[in-house]
Amino acid sequence: MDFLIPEELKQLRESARRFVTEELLPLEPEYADNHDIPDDIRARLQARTKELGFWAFDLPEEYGGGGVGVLGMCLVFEELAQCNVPAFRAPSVFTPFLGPVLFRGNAEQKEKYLQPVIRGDKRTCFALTEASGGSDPTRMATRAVPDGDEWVINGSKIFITHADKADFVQLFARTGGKGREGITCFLVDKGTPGMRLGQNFELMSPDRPWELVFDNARVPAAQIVGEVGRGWDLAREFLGMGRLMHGPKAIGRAQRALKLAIDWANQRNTFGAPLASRQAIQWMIADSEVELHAARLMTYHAAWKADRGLPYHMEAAMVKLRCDEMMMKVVDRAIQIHGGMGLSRELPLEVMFRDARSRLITEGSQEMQRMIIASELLSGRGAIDRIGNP
Amino acid sequence: MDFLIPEELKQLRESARRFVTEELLPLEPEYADNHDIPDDIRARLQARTKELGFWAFDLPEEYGGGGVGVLGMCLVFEELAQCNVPAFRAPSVFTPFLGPVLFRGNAEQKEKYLQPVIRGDKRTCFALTEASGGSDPTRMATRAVPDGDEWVINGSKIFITHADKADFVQLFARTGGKGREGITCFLVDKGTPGMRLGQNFELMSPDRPWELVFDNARVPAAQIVGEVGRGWDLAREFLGMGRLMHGPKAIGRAQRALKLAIDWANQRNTFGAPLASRQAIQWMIADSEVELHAARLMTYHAAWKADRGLPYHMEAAMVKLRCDEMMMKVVDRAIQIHGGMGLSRELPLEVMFRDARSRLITEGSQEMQRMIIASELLSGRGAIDRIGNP
Amino acid sequence: MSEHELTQEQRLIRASVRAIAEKHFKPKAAEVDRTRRPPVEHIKTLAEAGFVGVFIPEEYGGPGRNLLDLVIVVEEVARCCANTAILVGCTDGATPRAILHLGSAEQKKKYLPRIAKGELLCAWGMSEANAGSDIGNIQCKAVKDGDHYVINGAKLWCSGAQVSDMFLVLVRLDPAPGLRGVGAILVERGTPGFSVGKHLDLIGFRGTGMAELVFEDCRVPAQNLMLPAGQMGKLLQVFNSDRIATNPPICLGVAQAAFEAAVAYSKQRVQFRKPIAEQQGVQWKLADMAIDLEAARALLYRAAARVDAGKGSAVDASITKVYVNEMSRRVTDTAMQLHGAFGLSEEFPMERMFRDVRGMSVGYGTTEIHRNLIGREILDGRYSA
Amino acid sequence: MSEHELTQEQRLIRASVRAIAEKHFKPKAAEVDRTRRPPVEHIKTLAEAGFVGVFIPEEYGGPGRNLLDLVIVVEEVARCCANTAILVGCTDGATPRAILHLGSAEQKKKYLPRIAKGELLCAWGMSEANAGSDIGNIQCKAVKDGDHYVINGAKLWCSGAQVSDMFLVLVRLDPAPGLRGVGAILVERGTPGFSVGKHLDLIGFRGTGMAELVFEDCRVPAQNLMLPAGQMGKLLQVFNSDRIATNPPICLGVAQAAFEAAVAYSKQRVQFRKPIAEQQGVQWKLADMAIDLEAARALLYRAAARVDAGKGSAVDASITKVYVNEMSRRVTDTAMQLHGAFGLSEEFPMERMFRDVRGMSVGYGTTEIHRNLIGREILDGRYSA
Repeated sequence: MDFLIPEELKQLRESARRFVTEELLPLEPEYADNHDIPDDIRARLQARTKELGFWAFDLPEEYGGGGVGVLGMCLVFEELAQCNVPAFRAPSVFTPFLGPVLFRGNAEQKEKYLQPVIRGDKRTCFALTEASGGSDPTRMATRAVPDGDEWVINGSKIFITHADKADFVQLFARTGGKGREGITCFLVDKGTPGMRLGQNFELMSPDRPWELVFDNARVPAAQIVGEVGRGWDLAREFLGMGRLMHGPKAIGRAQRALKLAIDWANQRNTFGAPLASRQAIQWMIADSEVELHAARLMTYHAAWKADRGLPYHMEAAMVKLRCDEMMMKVVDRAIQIHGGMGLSRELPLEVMFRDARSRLITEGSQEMQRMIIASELLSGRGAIDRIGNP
Repeated sequence: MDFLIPEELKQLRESARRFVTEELLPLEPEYADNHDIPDDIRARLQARTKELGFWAFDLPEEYGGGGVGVLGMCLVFEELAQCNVPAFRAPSVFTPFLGPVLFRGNAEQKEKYLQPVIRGDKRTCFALTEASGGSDPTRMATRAVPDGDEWVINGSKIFITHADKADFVQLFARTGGKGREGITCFLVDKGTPGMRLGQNFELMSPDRPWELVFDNARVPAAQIVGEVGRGWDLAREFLGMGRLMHGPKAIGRAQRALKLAIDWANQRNTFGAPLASRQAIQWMIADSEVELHAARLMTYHAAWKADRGLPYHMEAAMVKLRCDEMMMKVVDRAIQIHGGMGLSRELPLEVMFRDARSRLITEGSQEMQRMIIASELLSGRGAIDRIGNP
Repeated sequence: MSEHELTQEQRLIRASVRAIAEKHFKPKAAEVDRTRRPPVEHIKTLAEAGFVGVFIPEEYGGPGRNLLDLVIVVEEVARCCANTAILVGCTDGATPRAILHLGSAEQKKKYLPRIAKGELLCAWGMSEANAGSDIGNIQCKAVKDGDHYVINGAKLWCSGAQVSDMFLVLVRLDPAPGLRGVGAILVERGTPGFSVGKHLDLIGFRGTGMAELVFEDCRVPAQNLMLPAGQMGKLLQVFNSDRIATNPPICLGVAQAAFEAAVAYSKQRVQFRKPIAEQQGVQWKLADMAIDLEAARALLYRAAARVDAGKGSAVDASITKVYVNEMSRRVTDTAMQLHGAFGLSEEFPMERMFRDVRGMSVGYGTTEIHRNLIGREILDGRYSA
Repeated sequence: MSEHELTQEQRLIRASVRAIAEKHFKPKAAEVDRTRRPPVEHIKTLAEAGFVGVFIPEEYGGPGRNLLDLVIVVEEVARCCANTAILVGCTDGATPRAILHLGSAEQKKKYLPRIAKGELLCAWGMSEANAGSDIGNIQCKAVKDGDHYVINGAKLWCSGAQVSDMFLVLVRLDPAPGLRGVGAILVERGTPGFSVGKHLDLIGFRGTGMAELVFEDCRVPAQNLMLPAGQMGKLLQVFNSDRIATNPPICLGVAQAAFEAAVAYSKQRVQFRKPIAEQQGVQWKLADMAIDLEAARALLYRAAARVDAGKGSAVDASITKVYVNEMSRRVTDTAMQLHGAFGLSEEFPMERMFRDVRGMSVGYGTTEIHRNLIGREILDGRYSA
């Protein structure tokens, strides 16, 4: 057992930290409450990360990426998440963060879709959730029916982040029976007749996701990723990695909030003494640190499993559940320690708070994670004594 | 970073598990609620562990121990703690668990005190706490005054586990000014005139600690461990390791409680359906698993630091704080899932519950741990970003 | 003490019971717990002062007080000795209430006056190994045989069993499955075939003579039948008001005592050169206890007053039970924590208080079962906050 | 709804205000939040129906209602629009109350009738950058100059500032340090040297016209002085009863609305082939919300009734504020969670409710400051649960 972070990853983290301080924090006052940064600023930042050799640092080397693996990605995302810019869900300035689906395509699909995304020339979005279904695949109602060499798609998807900017959509639709085995993944190009943007959702967090409507949209059979009826496996893989990445994002935000709280407690005087001298304030800070520490360990452990190619389904659920709750509590305590100032939109805490609250629901609610964990345990699949016993 | 447990430690854990199942669990119905096991049974068990090569497995090899280090100790203690026998605080059947103080003595002291304890021929106890002081060294009132080649000790110590069975006492007394620097550690033999057992405390847990009274007890200067006035460093070292060991003990107990809860939930039918099918029961189980998982990671991380000789003062405080709270919650939920049966003294849960509650106070209350953590953070000594950055 | 809302008479009740409890019960509370001896003499003491069978109407020799009065009595007794307070259930709990509301004229005349004098203690036999709150699963059977019923089976967790003279036993009278086949019958101590089993040692309330009841071909006269099969709803109604009468005020009284002890201790205990009461974290803990106690008392007194006004409901009882139970767990826990290692010691009452209230969240229907009930009422539109 | 304990008239008040709020306020609540426009016309609507200046005695043109009546009004308004409910503070909150209790005969005659008609809105200028609850640290200064006072300084977090006509400003009148040098003075909008600064955009209550107040050599007639230095205790007393009048009922009303929405939604939302309301975990969440709401309402109504009976106290106000604040955070949080992603959407009111109550735990004294106060009262023996 060894908890040392390899030297090269520490250097990567250090560089990311510097980039955040120099390039991103100055943008915060203007863009913290935006769901995205303007295109010209993103272009400038991307040029800079490419110049520094950051771009696509997490992707496999065979695709031109830095190949640092999941743990390396966690370390960089922790740094990025300390800043409220860009928003959690915005296409990152460090990497396209495109998820595993496109890597499962055939050579032609990789050429046409994966590579341009990696280069930063194209953008994509992930369309799974539906109004009636949430995370429940058995209720997916968007349907694709074969018609000659094409498939005809009807239905709608909601809460699709950046659907407006995507050059193509990773779409999941029902092509067969009721269960998980009836779902297929399609790549649908922007401009495909019959596909259009629907409602734009205003959320508590700065996210502004879209509805995507399919009205007899026709897609060639060649646009199917993997096999017909095996789409749910792809979706599940995407969701698992997404859950794991809730860890570093929550950790980064919480770490900054705790730092702000500590600084404020040391500097703010009330009734003739610094807040830091009050026992109950000290306890709030201690509890935050302990929760942050545990969350970080859970995240690194799950990342390590992913890097070794071990199953991390249950660990990802645990990471999402606990890290997001940790972030909520740490940010909330930081606000409380700041008093009225904590509520003000002049400080970064207020938007962090709305973000934190949102993340208890998005990408699989806390309740969904509990269901996953409990089902592993009650069925005996997930052993209790798991660490070091992969 | 690597979360794999080395093969030899896994084998050690496996053997410990077998020993617990075969030798200790059968004793539970009779001795679970006792503060100790009878001398003859301990002698038999010690003989067995010596035969199996377990005895003193954690101690350095130069002292005839197994030298498995702190992580190895954690793994074995997790197994041991799954059984309510012997009690948490009872001299163990696997190792004397004597703490670091005696290793800091001179050659003569090691010969006379350390070696017999390691062989299992002598027993010792640790006398620090006082009625007015608790964990606060500045309030220590037991005083030792030099008189020629001897020191004359007056005062009293409370909550001293197994003071009745100890062949000698590791005693801390004030020999100088008010602060931490005025404290010295003495080894006081049983039968020293002026030292006597006082009150025997009945606690909620099966512990039955003693008061130790010193009334002009005279101790030769040669009985001082280390230097005069440097005793607090020794005490602190002892306390730190003791706090860290709260981790595996809590984990072992909680793991068994969770296992019992899962089995019961699967088997118990109410209103025509197994408890396991109820969503709220599932959530209780999921939360328990997540907390257990995080507690284990925190413990292994702290053990790893200790094994590398890195400071683990703050980590030990975090381990004690969080693992004990985890145990309390997990055992409590297990009881709740069992309903009336959970309260019954026929099941092991009831004594685990009383143990769990006690441990939120003993060996430094939760509040004390929060104080330690907060003071590290507010002073800037404890950086927030700590993992992998020793 | 929320005295403003109480009548002059209720304040007098509180003061009288408190004086009795302080003098007679408190000094023996630790011993009762340790020796497992039900302090049945405390019931006599209360009876002499007129504080047992409090709900029994004057025509049957009781004072005919309302539920809020009783809540105050139980709270004050529990403040000094939770075990005694649980035994008060033998004169003012579910069984005596069932006799008043569901008993025959003869049963009422025969039993109630003796209960009011503290001469007849009654226990409630409901739970079985496989039937806790799931009463429909009761297996203990009573079969009609001429002018008798023959009972076979066993009951668990029967509070006051070792000192009670009479038992209201829930039995399966009819092969009809579920609740429809269950009724209730009175069994007197000493009836051949009926025995009170071994003491059941639980985490708390160890001085309540809790035991198993065993029935082996036990023959009981047919007129002892109190409730035929198919009418359990009536009994549950009695039980619902009882849920307010005993379990929550016990928790409230114990929590009150724990709070008072914590305040006193933290003013006196010195750490780092000042009383711990000077530390903000300790003050917040005390404040949280006070807030919790106030909310619990407001709920409980309101719920009792509603029953007295004929406006009681099952959901109100459930809400009150859950909140007061969990409040008492939090408050005794914090009080113990503030006492440090002394809180764990049997010399201080903290650890006993903590153990006693732990069981109250399981007994009288687990808090989980009550959450189920509240949830159902909300969803069926029968209740809206 | 705890209707049993209310009078016929109070039930009527509730029904009337609810009808008005449902019809006029609820449809605009989302827009008010989004546009940051204080819905001052809602105060007119309430005034027409006789529901502003509720506490003002008949001799000054008000209905002279008691505090519990007002609590019900505020709760019902907040159930539909929290921003409107906060604006009710401009006619029924701390400043109008201070005028009634501490104003000169002339001030009462001049202002109260206009307040009762909803024609004069009043705001409260207390907080500064370095003085939140620590009033003794107030820096904003008023210096006597002939028959005027000259005010210099600034005030933060002033609710209703953008729509109010008059401001009660806490100022340092005397160089004496701490609380002893602080007093209060009335400043009318339009007074030269006084300006209402930029809108302060907070996490919640964005439609209350919250702003900074800036005083630059602002000259105010000496008769506007309401409270000379050294008498802050009197003002704090007014403020304590106000703590019950506005902040807690706003939280209660919002939580009630969130609960109702959650019940409706969980009966309708289908997941895994059945309404989520059929899942035990969801039912327990609903049950917990109900328990929490009941305890909060019991505490708040009791506290208001105590004030009405002349038995109010600062500690009672603090206990009520802390409990109701934190209840509303828990309840709106759970309600939002039950709505899934829709809970986050601005199309549903859940996220606004969650944001609005978050600030209520900080405003009107943080829950932490109130815990300090409760702790002190306990330790000084002035209060015992």
